[in-house]
Amino acid sequence: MTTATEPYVLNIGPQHPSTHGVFRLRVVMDGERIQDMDMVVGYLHRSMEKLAEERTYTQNIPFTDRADYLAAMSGNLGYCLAVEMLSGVEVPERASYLRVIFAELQRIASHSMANGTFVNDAGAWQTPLMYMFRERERILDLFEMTGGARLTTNYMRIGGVAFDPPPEFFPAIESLVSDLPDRIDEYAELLIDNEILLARSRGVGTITAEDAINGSLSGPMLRGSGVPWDLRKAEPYCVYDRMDFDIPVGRNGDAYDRFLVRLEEVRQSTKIIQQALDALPAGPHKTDTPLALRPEPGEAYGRVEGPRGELGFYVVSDGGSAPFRFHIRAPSLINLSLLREMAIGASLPDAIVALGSVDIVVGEIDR
Amino acid sequence: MNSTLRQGRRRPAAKVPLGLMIVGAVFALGFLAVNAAIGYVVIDGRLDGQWYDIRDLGIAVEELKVQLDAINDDQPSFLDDIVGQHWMSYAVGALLGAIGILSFIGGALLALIWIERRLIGRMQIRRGPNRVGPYGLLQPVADAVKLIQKEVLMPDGADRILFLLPPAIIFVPMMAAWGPVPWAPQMAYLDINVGVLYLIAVSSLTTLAVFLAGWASNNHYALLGSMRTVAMMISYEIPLSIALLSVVLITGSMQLSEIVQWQADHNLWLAALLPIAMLTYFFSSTAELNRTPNDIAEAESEIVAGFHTEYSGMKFGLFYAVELGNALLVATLVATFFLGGWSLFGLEEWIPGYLILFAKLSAAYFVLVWLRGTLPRFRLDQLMRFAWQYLIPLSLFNLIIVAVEASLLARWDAPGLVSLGLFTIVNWGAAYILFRDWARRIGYQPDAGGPRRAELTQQVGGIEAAHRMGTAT
Amino acid sequence: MPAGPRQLTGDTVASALSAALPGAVATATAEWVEVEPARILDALRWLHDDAEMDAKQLSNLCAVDRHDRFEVVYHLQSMDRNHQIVVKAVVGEHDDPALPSCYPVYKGALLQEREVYDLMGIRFEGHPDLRRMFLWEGYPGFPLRKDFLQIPDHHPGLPKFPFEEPGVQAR
Amino acid sequence: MESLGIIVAFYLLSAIAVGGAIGVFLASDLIRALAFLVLSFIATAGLFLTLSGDFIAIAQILIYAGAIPVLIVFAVMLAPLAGRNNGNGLYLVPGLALGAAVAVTVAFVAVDVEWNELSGALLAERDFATTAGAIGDALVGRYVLAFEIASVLLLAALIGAIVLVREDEAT
Amino acid sequence: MTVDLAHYLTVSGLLFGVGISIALAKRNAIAVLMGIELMLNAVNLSFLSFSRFSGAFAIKDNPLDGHVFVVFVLTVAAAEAAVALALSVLIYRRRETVDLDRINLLRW
Repeated sequence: MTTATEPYVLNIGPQHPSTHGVFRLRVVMDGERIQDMDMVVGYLHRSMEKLAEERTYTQNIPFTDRADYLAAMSGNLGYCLAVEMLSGVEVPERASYLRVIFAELQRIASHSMANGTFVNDAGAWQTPLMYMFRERERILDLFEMTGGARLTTNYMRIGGVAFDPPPEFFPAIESLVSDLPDRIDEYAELLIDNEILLARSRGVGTITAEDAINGSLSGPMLRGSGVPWDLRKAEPYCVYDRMDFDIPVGRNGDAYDRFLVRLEEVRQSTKIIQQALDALPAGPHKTDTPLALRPEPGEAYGRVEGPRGELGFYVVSDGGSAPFRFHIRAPSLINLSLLREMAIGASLPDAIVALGSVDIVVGEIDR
Repeated sequence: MNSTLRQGRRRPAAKVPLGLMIVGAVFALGFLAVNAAIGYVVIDGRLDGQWYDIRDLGIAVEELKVQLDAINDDQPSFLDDIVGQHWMSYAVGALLGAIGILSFIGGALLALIWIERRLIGRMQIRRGPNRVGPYGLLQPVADAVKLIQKEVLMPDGADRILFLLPPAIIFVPMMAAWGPVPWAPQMAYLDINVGVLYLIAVSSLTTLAVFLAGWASNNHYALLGSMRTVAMMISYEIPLSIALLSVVLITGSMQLSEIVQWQADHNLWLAALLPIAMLTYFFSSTAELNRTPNDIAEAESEIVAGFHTEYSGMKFGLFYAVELGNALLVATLVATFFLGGWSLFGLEEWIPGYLILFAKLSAAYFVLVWLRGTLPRFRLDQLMRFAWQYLIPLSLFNLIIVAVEASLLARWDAPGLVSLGLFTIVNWGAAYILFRDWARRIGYQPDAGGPRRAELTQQVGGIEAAHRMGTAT
Repeated sequence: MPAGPRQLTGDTVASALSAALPGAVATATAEWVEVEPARILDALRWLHDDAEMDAKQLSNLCAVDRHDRFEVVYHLQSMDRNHQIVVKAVVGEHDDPALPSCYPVYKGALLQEREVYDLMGIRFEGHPDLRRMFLWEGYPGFPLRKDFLQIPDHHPGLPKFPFEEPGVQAR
Repeated sequence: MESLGIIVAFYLLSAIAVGGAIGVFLASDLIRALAFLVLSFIATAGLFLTLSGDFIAIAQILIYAGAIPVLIVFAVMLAPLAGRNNGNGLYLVPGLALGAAVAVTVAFVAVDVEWNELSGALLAERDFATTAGAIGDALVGRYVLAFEIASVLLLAALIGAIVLVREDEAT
Repeated sequence: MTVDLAHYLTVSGLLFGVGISIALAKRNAIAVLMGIELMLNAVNLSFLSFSRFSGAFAIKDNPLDGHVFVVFVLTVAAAEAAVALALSVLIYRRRETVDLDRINLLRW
């Protein structure tokens, strides 16, 4: 015997503090409990995949900035790798190292943002977010120093990177890298043992390892569920095979574990950057490729381990100067495959925390 | 014009019809009249002259009243017959007290917005408001001007009368609760003998205003927020009242000035004597206030703004002001009940009592801001469980201990240093044992849930690797 | 030539697949294996369950419009074996293409198939929740198709969000 | 009771109290009726103040204006499908008639009887600086049995209410 | 011009009358409860006024008896409200209505 209640529909978003953009959840609620959920996306849809069919390969690089605007470098890198695979362009060694450095910097920036907003979603009134922004700010300064842009960097090129870093870049990144471990310890101290954060995120949005694999999850979502899968180790691109780093893995597959994994990945990224800086060879930063590249007909699927997971670019060429088909495998979108199962039966605050732990970027969901 | 089109268009700003204005005016006048009537009875003092006296608002006011009485005696007026002998001094005293409280709250609200935002800014390694005026001091004024200028929207389908009422009526308890606060010896606006009960009663009125605001908005977020508020407020009123009850037991009075006087006489702050009551009161107050970590009623990341989601402009401003005013009130009450109020171990002879109280309330307020700048938010069910399973039993235990102590204190004439010192030690011991053991008893395990570090590995693989590492769930 | 570093050659997969499911493989190249569209679900299930193939994750699903037919491309990967398998299914029908959904095998196909349906118009039969995703219900045509811009009455003036009625200007 | 202030306060508060009660009758919606009810209760608390009942007035605000409306709110919200209509039932006319009869009778008796009024003389003579202490003394002195019974009643009501609305796990 | 016992009793009677009307006429169980609360309130008012004007009566030793009774009435009112609302919620669960005209069987 339960109380007959009236389920009602709640629209979370498209304008809502915790949807991180124009993302909408249509939730059927019974009191505070979620009975059913439907996600409505597309408010930011720019049809990049169609637009890319009209532009040359080089002209498409900026699209990859604007898909996942919090991890533009990773997007650049994935796309460039795919096109290089398609056209057989060789990349100079220095460029590979620079790519690793910038991709890892981008990962730190993105994970800082993700962890900050996650704790914010759990109710901390912006303080962790602001602290995490401190590091992100310095990283974006480095981007600006090198490529001239902070958010949409457009830095990687087919066959290398656009610019060699200026001389003042290296002292700045050295000081950042030496500061970072202390900062991470500070966050760990501040947040890991916080009882309220534990109470809010332990056991929330749990995904088993089987489900995570079957649901096509990737990145920290997958590793949080206990699967030690990281493309940087499994399918090393650039010079990751020369780097020494660990894969952080969670044990319970809940929101808290994803948070832990992201926190630990920042530490590992710092290690990678340090190694890459130490081993950075001299030489050209770019090979000369024709501006209107015309790869042989064929197809390539280049993928990198982006901050949010497997960031894949499926590029099909018909021999023309524009891709015949350009598809972005968007981890933000695919990580949402199991959101409905996580949310049903949970209460509203739990669902918000679960959503926050997925770490979506709406620009990438909609593309 | 077809109906589909009309759906898509937003209705223009609510134009308040004449009938509504009349009803509103009647309500407002009604409330004013109730207040005035109560106030009259209060200042009348006719109920035996000393019930609800305006106690002295400091010596200056006292002096003024004596002189006014002299004038009154010299020149009898027709008013003497109908409103009592010393009406002039009562009226002036009441006026001064009311103006004093109003201007304190008004000034404090403006200052607090700035202080809170600057403080939180510092805690979040940023600067806070620094553009309007020197050091951004005029930011609250600018905010207020902006809020006043904003269009007031009313949602479609809102209950218009009940939508407009709550911002006004929620102000009444906030202001009224300031009455019994003693600012110095002999300086309280409404030093009634049932002060503690009065505070609880008045603050319980807020609940209904909040509920009406959420219900009348015709918005799910608002309704969720208001139901959460109501559930939480009535839950936390219980430990709050029990905590105050132990204060009343030990001091033997419900009058706030007496409670402070007791602490001054014994040179002992109740925070030292009653740690459980203090912590219970403080935590419950944050729940009543909707402040972190208990701000689930207006949890921004979940239900946008809770019960005042749909309020814009100055109506929102009123809610905001009430929230801040209540936070200040709680800080004041903590200072009064547990931190010795205007007393400071004899220093009150030299420093005006209200300055001491202000310093203490600022300290308590700082703790509130600190909490807000630091902690995440609990979930509704966690908070309710915390109230019912943890705080209420604890405060009941505490009440029993305090009752025994109070009756001992009444019978045993050991010197205060011995008896109260003993009780302090006993209470701290009890607090330590209770806080720890009760938490364990209701199933709290600090290390539950596995390690708090991510596992580091060099392996790569899928489900098999996960099983091999033992991390698969 | 442009195959991923860990990609199994299509021929290897094709021989294993046709041994297990005779007649399922249509063609195979060095890069991918093409499966008969009607048997795609069986093939994927076999690849998922088989210990050697072990394709436990559907890492990417997308479709390519080849003007007269659609290619649906499945990038599968095995994490334990650390290899990648590319499977294709060709849908010959261009006006109303349909294919069995692989949701029963891979839950991760939920949103990816919806996206393909939304932008390419391939109906995945058996998908539990096949609706438009980025575009609204009733949006004419499927924009990623190569002939999208040639459909009459599309360009310009893609009409209207659902609550707008034709001919009425929203204020 | 001849001071002008008391007289004005009495008439004003009585008007609000009775008006609020009538509002409860006339309101079309339960929540509005509740708002009127609270208004009436607060005015009654004011009336208590004019009757020197300081403790009672504040207890009235605490219980009638603070606690019981919240209970009612919960009851209304827990019965969402029952509607919040404050409509009249079958007994409208008899109810009104009986109410009017009672009111008229009481008023008539009250006005007609010579009460031999000694306004407050006893209270003044006893010089209660405060009623709270005296009420407390009476409760644990002369009325201690009733007090205990009341506490048992409250406990019984508490348990009864919990038992009534408890949701059985099994069914 | 004075205000005396008769005035208070009249107000009390009016409140009681309105309370009775509500309790009898309303269909919704919760509204009926509101009527009952109003009646109790009216009774409290008369208790207090008798207490205040208690010089009119013989029992002179305990002028605060009225106040004590009001305390008991408040107690009973709280208990009664809790139980009655619990009952209405229970009835609602069984019958999905709190309409008293439709709760006419002595069973549910």
